[in-house]
Amino acid sequence: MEECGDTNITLREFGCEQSLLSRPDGSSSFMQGDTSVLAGVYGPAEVKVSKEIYDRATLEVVIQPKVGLSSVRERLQEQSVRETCEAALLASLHPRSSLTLVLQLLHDDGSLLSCYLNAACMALMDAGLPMSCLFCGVTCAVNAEGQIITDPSAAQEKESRALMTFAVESTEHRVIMSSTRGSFSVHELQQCIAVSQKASEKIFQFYRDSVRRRYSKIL
Amino acid sequence: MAAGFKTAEPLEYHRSFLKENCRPDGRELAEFRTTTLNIGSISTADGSALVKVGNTTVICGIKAELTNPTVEAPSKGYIVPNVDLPPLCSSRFRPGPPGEQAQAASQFIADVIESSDVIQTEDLCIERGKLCWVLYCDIMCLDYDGNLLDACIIALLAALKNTQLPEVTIKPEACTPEVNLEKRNGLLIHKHPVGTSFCVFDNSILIVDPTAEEEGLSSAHFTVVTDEGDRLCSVHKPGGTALSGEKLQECISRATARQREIQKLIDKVIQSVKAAE
Amino acid sequence: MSPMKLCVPGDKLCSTEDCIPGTGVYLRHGYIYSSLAGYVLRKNEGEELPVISVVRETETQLLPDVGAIVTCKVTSINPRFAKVHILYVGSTPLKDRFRGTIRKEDVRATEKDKVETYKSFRPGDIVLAKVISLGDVQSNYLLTTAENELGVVVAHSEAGAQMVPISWCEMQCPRTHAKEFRKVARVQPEYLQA
Amino acid sequence: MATVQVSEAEKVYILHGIRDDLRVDGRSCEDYRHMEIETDVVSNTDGSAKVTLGHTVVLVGIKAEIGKPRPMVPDEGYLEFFVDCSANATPEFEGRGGEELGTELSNTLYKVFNNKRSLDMKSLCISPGEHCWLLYVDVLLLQCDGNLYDAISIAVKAALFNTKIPRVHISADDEGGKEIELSDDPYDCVRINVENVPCIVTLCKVGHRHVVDATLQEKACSVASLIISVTHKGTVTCVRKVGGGSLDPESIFEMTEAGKRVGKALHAPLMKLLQQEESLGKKRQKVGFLG
Amino acid sequence: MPTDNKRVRRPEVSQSPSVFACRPAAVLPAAGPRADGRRRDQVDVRPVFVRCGLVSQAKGSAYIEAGNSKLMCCVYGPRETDRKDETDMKCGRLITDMRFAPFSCPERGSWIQGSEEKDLSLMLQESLRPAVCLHRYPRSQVEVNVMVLENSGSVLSHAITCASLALADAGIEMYDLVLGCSIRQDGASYMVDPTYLEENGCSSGSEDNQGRLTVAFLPSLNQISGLQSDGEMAEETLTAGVRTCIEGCYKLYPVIQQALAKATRKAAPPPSES
Amino acid sequence: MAGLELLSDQGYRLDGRKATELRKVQARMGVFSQADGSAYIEQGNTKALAVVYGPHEVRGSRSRTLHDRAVINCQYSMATFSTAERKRRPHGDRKSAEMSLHLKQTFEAAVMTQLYPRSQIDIYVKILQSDGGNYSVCVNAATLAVIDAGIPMRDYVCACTVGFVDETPLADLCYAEEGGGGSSLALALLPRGGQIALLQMDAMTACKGVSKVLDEVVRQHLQDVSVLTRE
Repeated sequence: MEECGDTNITLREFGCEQSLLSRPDGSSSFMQGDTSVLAGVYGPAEVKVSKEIYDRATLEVVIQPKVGLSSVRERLQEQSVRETCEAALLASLHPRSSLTLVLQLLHDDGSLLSCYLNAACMALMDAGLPMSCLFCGVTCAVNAEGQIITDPSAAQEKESRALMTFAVESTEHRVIMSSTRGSFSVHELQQCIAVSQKASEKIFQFYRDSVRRRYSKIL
Repeated sequence: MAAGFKTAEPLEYHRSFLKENCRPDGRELAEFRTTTLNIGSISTADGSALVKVGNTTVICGIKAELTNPTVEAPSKGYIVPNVDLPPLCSSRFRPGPPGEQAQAASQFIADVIESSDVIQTEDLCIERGKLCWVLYCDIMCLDYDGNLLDACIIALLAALKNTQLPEVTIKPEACTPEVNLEKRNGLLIHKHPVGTSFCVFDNSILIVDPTAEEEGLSSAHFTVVTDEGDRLCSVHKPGGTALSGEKLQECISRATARQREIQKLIDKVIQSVKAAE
Repeated sequence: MSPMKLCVPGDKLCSTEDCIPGTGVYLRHGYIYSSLAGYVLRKNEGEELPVISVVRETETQLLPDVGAIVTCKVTSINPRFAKVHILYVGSTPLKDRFRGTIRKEDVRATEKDKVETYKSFRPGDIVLAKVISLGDVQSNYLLTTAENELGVVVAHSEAGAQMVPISWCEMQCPRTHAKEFRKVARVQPEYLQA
Repeated sequence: MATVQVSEAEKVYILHGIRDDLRVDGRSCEDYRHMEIETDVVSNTDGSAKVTLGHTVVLVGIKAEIGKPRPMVPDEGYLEFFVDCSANATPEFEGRGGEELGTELSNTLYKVFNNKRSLDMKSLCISPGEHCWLLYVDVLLLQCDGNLYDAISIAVKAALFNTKIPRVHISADDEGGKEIELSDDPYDCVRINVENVPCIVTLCKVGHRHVVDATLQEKACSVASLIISVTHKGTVTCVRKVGGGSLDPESIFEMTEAGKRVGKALHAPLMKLLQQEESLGKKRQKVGFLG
Repeated sequence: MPTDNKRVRRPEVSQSPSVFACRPAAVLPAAGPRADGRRRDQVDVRPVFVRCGLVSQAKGSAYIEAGNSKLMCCVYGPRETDRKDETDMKCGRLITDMRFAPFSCPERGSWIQGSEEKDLSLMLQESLRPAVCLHRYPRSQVEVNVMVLENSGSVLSHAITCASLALADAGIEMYDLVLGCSIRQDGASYMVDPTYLEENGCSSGSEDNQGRLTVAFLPSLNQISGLQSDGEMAEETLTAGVRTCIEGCYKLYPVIQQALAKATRKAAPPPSES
Repeated sequence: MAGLELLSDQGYRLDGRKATELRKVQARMGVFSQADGSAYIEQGNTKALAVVYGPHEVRGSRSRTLHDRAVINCQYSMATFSTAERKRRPHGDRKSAEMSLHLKQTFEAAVMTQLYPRSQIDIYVKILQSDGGNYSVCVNAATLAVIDAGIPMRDYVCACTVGFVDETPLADLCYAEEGGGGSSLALALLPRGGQIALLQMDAMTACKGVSKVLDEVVRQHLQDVSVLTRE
């Protein structure tokens, strides 16, 4: 995890597997280093009358922590993941229907929110839902000396001064979602965005490889 | 039939205004609604503040209670914020447990307090490992007309500056503390975080301080929290259409100007309250 | 007349001998009491006693009642009926949505049985309709569009542009010139200038 | 409350009957239905009573436990009320249906006993500030045919009369803490003085007259009803207007006066019956639901 | 308190500082003037500040301040009822919800509605129901939400007044306004519109005739729509108390009328002489 | 409770009964007038009250309606004062939900539901006093209530609990014996046809031939129960 000075940004070892669950319409498991999340997508299915929107699909995201009940923190993460997916999905192609995305946390070792986002994107792709663009999650930590570490582990996150997670879309690498913790300067923010945009190219390349690997087995 | 246009095709109605760089209530794109502040109105609370940003009204009451600190952080007190959206403030909220928006707001306020370290939790500790304060910051929206997060942060900050904690002395032999309700001293406020919320219309037009209607029609909304040292405490954009770097920079500069404005307003109101005493 | 008298609910206005009760008032023990906070209005309508009513400037019509013309947005359609949200009663916008249903047989007056709802309405259309009943325990308001002045007023084509009505049963998209079937309302003269 | 649908014609019929002081079941306006009271019906409790008022059946069980007194009144014990509207009464009460009515009834009971005179709370105190007797009064509503408040208040009074609290000895154990021993002899117990415990009278305003102990039909055609809880000396501990209608002040004063009169006249026969049942002691043949 | 995972985590147990404060329990002075200068045995209501139409989102709203008691009420509706049953067909339904803000009482309350608040909501509903013409709104419901911002005594009576003002401001048809008044009976003397201390303080004087009484009153129809009392009183004292409350309501009536008139005038100029 | 001698060497139990002796059973039908069917039963110190409403229209969600038979809806709840330790809530905890499910299954087997399509039968059971064998007392009370309501049943449903103390089976356990740590078996039987409606075993550790136990002891005692309740 060198600092951002030179061009190459190191990310932890990624692993992804698609349609591993039979019941959901689309599913994926995503590993970033030791952090791993399982995602399942159900839909487009029938929607409750109270939640029905006449010209769009209703997206609902449920985050299950590893142990115990989901608390207020998971609620904020659910809101971020839901609105990011809504930005990428073409919901108006399935009006008056419901999409449910369930994210089950298997192990948390830092960069949790970006792992949720990557798993969500892969699951939506696996479910064959129409999307205007792909998106990926990148987490940057600013440590005490001001260096920017991409995809930090839990230990690095704890001693970092600030932590930022961005969702970057695949067409023009612009920021869809940003969620931050700790205080930082404007310059550090712009630097982190630049680093994340560069890191997202690597992640999108990883997306293409894993999808190509999956379809190579079938063709 | 014009009134019909507003309810039948709200998005078209708003677009027609945005084309001329103004908004249905006559404001500029980058103009805030009038913000009024009233401090110390609730005598049963240790600190209270009422904020009105246009129609959006939020009241924050702080009650301090005594408890023993956790084992891992023996020298730290607690600060427990909570945002409540009662059915009173808008017809969209149903009675019952807090909905997703209320919970997300509570977590956002908790994150802002932690990241901006507006007060040090060490100041809340009375006796290391034995006794400390817990500040229950109960933020309640009385009239929901959009831009809830900004109003909550201003209300919380003003209420914290208005809080007076009673003096507590611990006699070595008697394990129970001795509370002197008359003699009270204030809280030490280190930083003054102020939030500025923006809304994006059709992925391009950026408006500040959105009303409930504009929030409903916008394709993305996000909040920037800055403190007096121009450091960013939070850049919270839950999603929606993407945003380019320059637009983000534009928003941050608007946010720092807003921070100055609000800090002046708070100090002015505190002076007038002190003068009145 | 003296400047308009203001009254609060419960004020005794006059006895039943000298006025006929209008809206916003109620009768009790031979006296007329006001039931609204507003201005007292005495109108002489021909008969010997003036009609007294209490008027509030804001919407007088709070609820869609039988026979009222309502403006609604179609939310979902299926072969048997179309579900709508009522936005307006007469000209007063409703703050809270009321749900309504237009049954297949209430869509138009002629050839009631050969009606296909997807050829009459599409979700998102703005429709003028009339309330025929408050509905029973399960269903909500029952509406009809079986008159020429009732039916679709605003509709968006597949391409998303606002369509222009060309006949009582067809509308055309200005951009793609595609024709779509709708039960079109013959627009009233006084609305034309809007 | 379980409401029953009554047609207009029936309402007019009941109204005219009451105007001539003759109700559907032949009672006059201030008569109670047939009432049966039996104490000590449930053995797991420290005191219990079953009251059958017409078709309304209520069972009250009281369990005494040692708890910490409330900080504001360190030298007094206290009562905890819980009303369980079981599904046995009507299918409406299944699941959480009966909770709303249950809360309303228990709140009224709290108000009725919220004064210094009804029960001598100080006698329930073991050692001020640390230990006191806490009486859990659990009301079980088994069948509901109107006039719940009266049946419940009479059942609570009978159950309190029947309550036997074991005598308590306090001895200081070695490190200065207080050691509490209960006497194991079942007959060595303290009884509660229920002399001042009030009884509730529900007066139901039908037309221009008020009626006591109204059945569900009479309640359906009543404008509003007044609950008044009266002690044997005639003092009033709780008054409450229930129901959707409004009453003019004169009829409220008339109803409170009638309520006081009926309530006062209720206590004497009740106490006599309880003492009589108590005096039978062992020979009493327990009936319960088998009778 | 079960861990409430819908709100930010809080320490398990915490005590209010007043528990450890060394001051005697509030004892009511037996005779002489009351703390805030008002006299006993006199219909001495606290000065009331009332405003209508404060909340933009609500159909009708009202805010009332009596001494330090601050309450706010909003009315929504008539709206569609979600729970449908046959009684809704003929007349509408009135739903009330009364809550205390956690910071409103000297002891911090919890967000979850306690049984005492449920009781007050029921009492409020029974007091307002006779005054509202519900038959005008078939198949729909009118929601009245009251929030107590600061509790400094006789909260229920001011909630009733504030709620009926909000209903009138919302344009809901009513037979009459509803005014609330409460008294605290202390031995032979009584205190009208008691403050928090006077309401909850235990009396030092004689033991009997201790109690509290709240009356909801329809001034122009001269009807009592709500009545609630607890504590122990003789029947004569109770009836005298009810008469005093009615007098208190009449004293309050002009202020309420004037506030409502001002709000209506501000809302719109009188209609032209059509 | 190791100290307590559950079975004395002369073969007598705590309350003086022999190993295969039932507790004193007293029952009465038609206790309440408002319900369609009601019954009260006392087995020793365990007292239960059962009420039946129906068959009537399905309340609540229409989706539960079965086109070919009636829906059995049961609710088991215990009075808060029924056990020595006061229960905070009468029903809604896991134990009472499980009991309600067992009652529902038992009576779906016994009641001829196909005679009442698209309708609902409510069976509510309330334990007034609990001294062991709650499940079997509930079943017996509910059977009497269903009979009182005039709803046709294939056969009486009688239930009994059996416990084991070092190999000797004890019929109709009381609270002390139930807590005694031995294994216990609850059986709901349709005696005439000999079919088993519900069998529930817990902590069945060292138990040789379950069928031996069933044939020899339980069947014989259930005949007594059905004889008693016929009058």
